[in-house]
Amino acid sequence: MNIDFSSEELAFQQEVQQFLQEKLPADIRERTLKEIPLDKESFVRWQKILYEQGWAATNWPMEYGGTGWTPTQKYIWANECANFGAPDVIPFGLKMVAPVIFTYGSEEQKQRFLPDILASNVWWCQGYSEPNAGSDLASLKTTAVREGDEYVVNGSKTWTTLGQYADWIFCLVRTGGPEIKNQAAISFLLIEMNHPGITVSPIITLGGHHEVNEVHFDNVRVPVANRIGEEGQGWTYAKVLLTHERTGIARVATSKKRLQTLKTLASETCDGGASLLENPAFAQRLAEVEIDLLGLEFTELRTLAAVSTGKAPGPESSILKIKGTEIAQFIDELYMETAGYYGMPFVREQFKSGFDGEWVGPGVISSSVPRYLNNRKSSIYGGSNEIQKNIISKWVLGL
Amino acid sequence: MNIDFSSEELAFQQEVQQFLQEKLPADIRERTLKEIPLDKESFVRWQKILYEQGWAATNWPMEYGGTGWTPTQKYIWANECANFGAPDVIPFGLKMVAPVIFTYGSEEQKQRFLPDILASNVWWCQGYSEPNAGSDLASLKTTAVREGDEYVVNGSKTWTTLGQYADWIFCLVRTGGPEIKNQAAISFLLIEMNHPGITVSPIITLGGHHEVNEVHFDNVRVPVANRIGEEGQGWTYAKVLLTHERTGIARVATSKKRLQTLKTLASETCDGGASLLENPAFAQRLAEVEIDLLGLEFTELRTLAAVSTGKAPGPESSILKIKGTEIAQFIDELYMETAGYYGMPFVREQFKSGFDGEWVGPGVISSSVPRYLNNRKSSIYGGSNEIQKNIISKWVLGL
Amino acid sequence: MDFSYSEEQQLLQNSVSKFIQQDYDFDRRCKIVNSDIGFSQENWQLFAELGWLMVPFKVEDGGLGGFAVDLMVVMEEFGRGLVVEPFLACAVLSGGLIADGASEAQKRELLGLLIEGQLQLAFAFAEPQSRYNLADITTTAVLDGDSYILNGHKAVVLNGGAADKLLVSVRTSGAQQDCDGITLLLVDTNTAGLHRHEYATVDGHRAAEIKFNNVKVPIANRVGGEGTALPVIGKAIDRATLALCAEAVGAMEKIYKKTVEYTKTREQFGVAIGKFQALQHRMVDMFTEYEQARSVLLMAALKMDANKGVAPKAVSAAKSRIGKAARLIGQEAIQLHGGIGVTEELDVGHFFKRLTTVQYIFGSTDFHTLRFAGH
Amino acid sequence: MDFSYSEEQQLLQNSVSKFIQQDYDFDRRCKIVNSDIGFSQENWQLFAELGWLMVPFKVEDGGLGGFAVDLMVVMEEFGRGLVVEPFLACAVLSGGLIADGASEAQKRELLGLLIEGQLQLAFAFAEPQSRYNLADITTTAVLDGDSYILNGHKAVVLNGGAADKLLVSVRTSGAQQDCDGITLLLVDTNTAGLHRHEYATVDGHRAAEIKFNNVKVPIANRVGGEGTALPVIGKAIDRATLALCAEAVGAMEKIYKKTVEYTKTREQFGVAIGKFQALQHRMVDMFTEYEQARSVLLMAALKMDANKGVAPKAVSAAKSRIGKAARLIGQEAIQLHGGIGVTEELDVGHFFKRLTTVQYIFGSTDFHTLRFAGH
Repeated sequence: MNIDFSSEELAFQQEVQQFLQEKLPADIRERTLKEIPLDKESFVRWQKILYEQGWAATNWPMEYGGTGWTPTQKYIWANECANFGAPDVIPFGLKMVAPVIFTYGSEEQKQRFLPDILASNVWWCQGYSEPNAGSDLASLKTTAVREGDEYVVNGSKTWTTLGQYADWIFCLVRTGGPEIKNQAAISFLLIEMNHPGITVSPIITLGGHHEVNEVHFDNVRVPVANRIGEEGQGWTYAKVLLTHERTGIARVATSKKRLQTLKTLASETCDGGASLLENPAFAQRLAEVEIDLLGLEFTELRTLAAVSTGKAPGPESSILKIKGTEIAQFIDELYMETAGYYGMPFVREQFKSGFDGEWVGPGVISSSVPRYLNNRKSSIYGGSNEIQKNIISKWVLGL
Repeated sequence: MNIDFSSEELAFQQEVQQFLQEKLPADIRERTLKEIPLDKESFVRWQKILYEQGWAATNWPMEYGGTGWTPTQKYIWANECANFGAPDVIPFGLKMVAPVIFTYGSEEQKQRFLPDILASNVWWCQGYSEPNAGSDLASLKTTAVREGDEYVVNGSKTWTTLGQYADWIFCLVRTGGPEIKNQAAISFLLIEMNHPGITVSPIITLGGHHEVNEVHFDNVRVPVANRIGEEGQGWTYAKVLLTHERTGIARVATSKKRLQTLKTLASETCDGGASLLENPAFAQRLAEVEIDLLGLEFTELRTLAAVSTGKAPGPESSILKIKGTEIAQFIDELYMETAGYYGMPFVREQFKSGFDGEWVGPGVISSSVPRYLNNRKSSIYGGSNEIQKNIISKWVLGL
Repeated sequence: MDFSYSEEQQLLQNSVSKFIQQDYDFDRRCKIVNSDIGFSQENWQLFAELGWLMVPFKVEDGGLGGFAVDLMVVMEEFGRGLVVEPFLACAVLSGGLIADGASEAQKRELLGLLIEGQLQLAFAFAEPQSRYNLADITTTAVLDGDSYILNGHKAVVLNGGAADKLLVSVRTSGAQQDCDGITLLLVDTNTAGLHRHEYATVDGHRAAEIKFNNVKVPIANRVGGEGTALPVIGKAIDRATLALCAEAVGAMEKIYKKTVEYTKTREQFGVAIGKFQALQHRMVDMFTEYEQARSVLLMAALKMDANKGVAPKAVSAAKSRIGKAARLIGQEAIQLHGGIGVTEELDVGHFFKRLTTVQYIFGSTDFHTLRFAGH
Repeated sequence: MDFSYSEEQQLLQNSVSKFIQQDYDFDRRCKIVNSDIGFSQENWQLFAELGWLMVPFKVEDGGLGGFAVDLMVVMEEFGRGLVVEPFLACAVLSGGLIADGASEAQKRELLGLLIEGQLQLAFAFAEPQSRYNLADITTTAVLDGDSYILNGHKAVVLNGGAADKLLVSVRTSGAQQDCDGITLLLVDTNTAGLHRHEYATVDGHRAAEIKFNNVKVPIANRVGGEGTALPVIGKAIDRATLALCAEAVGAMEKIYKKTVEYTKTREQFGVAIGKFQALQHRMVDMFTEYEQARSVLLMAALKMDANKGVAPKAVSAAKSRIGKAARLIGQEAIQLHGGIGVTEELDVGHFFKRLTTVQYIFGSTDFHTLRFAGH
């Protein structure tokens, strides 16, 4: 048992640092560190830089252009990215649909879709949740009725993150009638967004962000060739993917970086006669979350280590989601505590790129309340924390 | 709306103070303030003093010898008792069986039982819970089969507090067969403890205390005249009593006094360069529980005020049980924090009356861990806090 | 001891409650929030006509009596409706400062107009570096003949954009955090050298950054003595804090009840989610937090009235406890509503926003917990 | 990075685990706890024979290597069995002090005997007034010829009753809380003027109050230099703290699993209580706390080995986090067991007792949280 990096790993760390130093655009870095949402152009620009480096797909096998990194290399990568202020890649193509395609797709589908995902030529979004379905994914109502070589799709998807930019959407749709058992009636379809029957309507969240959308399908005709794998197996594919996705969700590296930023801010914030960082009540809360994050980091490393010895991440990895979101949300609260009155101003203009007016409040702090509000979603989306607890209760504790 | 005492109330407060000053025995006071369990003799001695003063039954109507006090008077009484270190009266006779007797008992039963309860001539205990029944009171199995003018009682009761001292026990027993709906088969019986078919076996709790017992009934013959009210109505009587009892359970006055003691102790406890009371982490926890207790005090006062305008305390008074036990248990933890290493010694001898050896640790502090352990029961007994939440959920929130 | 409302209080409550229910539904509130000035002048006039603007003031100042319990009655209802009209910033906070600190002449000039709804005031006390320390003041006022010359920057001034006049806490002597040397000045917002940058706050209210660049204020505009304003300021802030607490209690009652109702209708896996015991117990916790919060509010209001308006420890107890309750109830309401809870579309999210900001206005929960503890 | 046990660690774990399962069931433990000396001499000999007493020591001191991870392996198993033999107080804490602070001659004299199970040691550091401040020492040692004369009172000395020799932290110079001036002396427990009052602790262990009344200690019995013992003491306490954390993690694994199993069989209202969702989610929280606690333990053990035995911040992180987990898991285990949980009869209550005391030994949760924060 040890936590030392090998000399190869240390060399890799240096390579990563050098790359980020040289290639990460300053404007993207600044917005990321200030926790201001990026626009599409910035995301694409950064992903193309990663593509050129060969580092776009850290979770793909090498045969499709992935990095083939070890868990330790991924750990190093995530930490350095957070430290330098490199944004996370948009996961819908690279991390969500691609694994389904390279695991369950046909040879033709792989060749057709994977290169554009890798090169960030195509923006994907996710069509799982439906209005009123909440965490009960299997109850979905969007139908795909087969007519010859096409499916005719009708229904609505919701909470579609950044769907306003998307070229393609991957969807779970109902291909079987009511006579078929719920989950066996579900198929996995890839649908091009430029179809006239598709409309995207924005959902504005509490922090004032337009991040999520409703996507409506009105007699959208989709070639059968765009179905992944077999009809009626969509739920199986999606579930595998959901477990797969659970590790990144802890966002340990990001939370570590945010805590570090927070400490600097608190040390510069006056609180009575000393700095806020010296306020023992604040220091205690900060220490508690820092320690909990240390624990989470090692919980994630233990999971990764188990995965690297060939085990699939088990349902116990649900705690990564639970603790990861709890910690991130708690850090949001410490930001608000640090901001005091300046957490409240809600000045949308100053988050637009190119804003050159007078900034209200000191930098990253001044949007701490909107960010807190917006981040409440993280314990609701992606299988709410309550659903995660049900999973652990049933599959780990056997209750 | 106001919180001032009237001049009559202020005069009453003085009367109470003077009484406690003059009549509370010093040894009882000392043990109570040190939170060392009293023996039977001390309880009886104190209750007889109260009886002579006419203040034994603060919750009885005046016609039976009760004080007839207003809620404010009871509030004053409870606070002054806690301040002076007067112990709570043992509730089983005065507060638990007596209200059932004077509400539902016959004239003959009232005359037979109430005077001895009032004068503390007879020690009562409670026979509700049964082994393995937990909070599911209605599932009880102790049977009372009618034979002529007697019931023949068989079964076991458990968690019978201070049953080792008792002359009488009041019991819920099953008088109906399995054909009768569960709760309609239950009757309320008074049983003398000196019957040869009764055995009492001690249950030692985690703090090392012998407070609770199991009581076994082996063909115990009980005159039908000892049944309260009608056969099959016992559950109804008990339930009324349970709601009635919920207010005292908050133990606000005791917790206030304990917090005050704790502050003194913490101010005398060295912590680094200053006192523990000046340690901001400790001060913050202390302040939080003190504030929560202020809230509980007013929640109780609001409930009492509603009762005094003729309303029965509703199911929302369940929060008095929940918060009251949570706060008391949290105070136990602050005592442990203050005690440091001295919370751990478990020296039974030094709690016996007449102990004159060398005391380990500083006074009340030195038994803080055993007390914490023992007090965990308070959120389990008397309808566990989970049951209280079910009650609020169903009857207040309508879920 | 008596916990019942007087007949007058009952009438007041009915009157505000009727307004909230009939004239302040969520859609109307949204329109008001998105309007140019961010509140309704018409409503403000109505508040004046119905006598609500008299509530914070003593009878001798033209008010209703100025009892904390009366104020609580109004603010609880305003909380239930998420009212954005600047009752707190203008009438309670700024009005309170004048009632407490101003000369009879100033009172006559200002309070009548305020109570008639003809004068908008704001109190500029916070600065970019001050956090919750009311004495941390770098805005200076230097006497020059019979005027003060003001320079400095006041941050997040509630109602600062709409205000006709500002009350400004300035330093006339002493070092940055000294308790002495703080003076209160009344400044017309159209005075030369005064710059305002108004913006929306996240909870649907408005605030402004206000900068003073050699702003000239006649000495006659001083409210109270020179250098001795801090106690008056502290008292006014405490009173406003209590009012804010009452607003929060009203809002949390609404949101916990809405959550309970929502879970009775919302189905997942074929069952109303209110049937899930894990959620039931969490809603019981919300209910319990609400009841405890309301109890501490009552305690503080009664103490304030009993102590002639001064009850800093009780106010800090209330702010601390209510902040804790607002946090739990707000977060749980959103979590139990699920996705719909984090959208702008539903009113619950807007209650959540206000229940978030109230945790930080006039001192955070931690700040007041430690203040209660005497630290 | 590698999280797997080496073959030796695996063997060690199997060996301790087999002992716990076969020879240390709850009934036997109760008998041992209630015996005269409060632990089993026979078991102690077995620990020696199986080489477990070598675990805390370096190879050059006759040990197995002295790695924190090895220590963790043993202590986690001891936690699962609630072992009361004084491995922690004697081998880890006192042995650690000698290994770190003593001369080669002293080591030769003492460590061999200790590892063979022939010597019981205890470390007397706390005093009635000291709380968790290791430098707060009023017990004095004054040099008189070639002896020190000791006077003072050491509080709650773990294993103090059974110890043949005591290590005592004394003040040879400086004021009460000075970091300098602290010296470590080895004192035979049968020395004249040394008074012991042994008693049980609430968790089934033993401790003693020890008073020194002009106790004469030869200067040769000094461990390390005069006045410079604090760093050595700090290191030994940190190491013992880590071992205690590992014990707690073992105990909390056992108790959370027992609770889950209990709720599968215990019925209320006709259903196994493990089917109630409110309880399920609480048990998930227990599981999560356990996993997080174990992760922090691993982190601290690995850091300690990586940093040659010095990792105060990591140890405080572990103690803080594990204290929090021990509190929640212990309290919930009792609450979910209901009445039976608070009786002496059931093993769960005894795990709870130990999980309570570990929160306070070597510094409370708050103490270590603030120490981690650098306060």
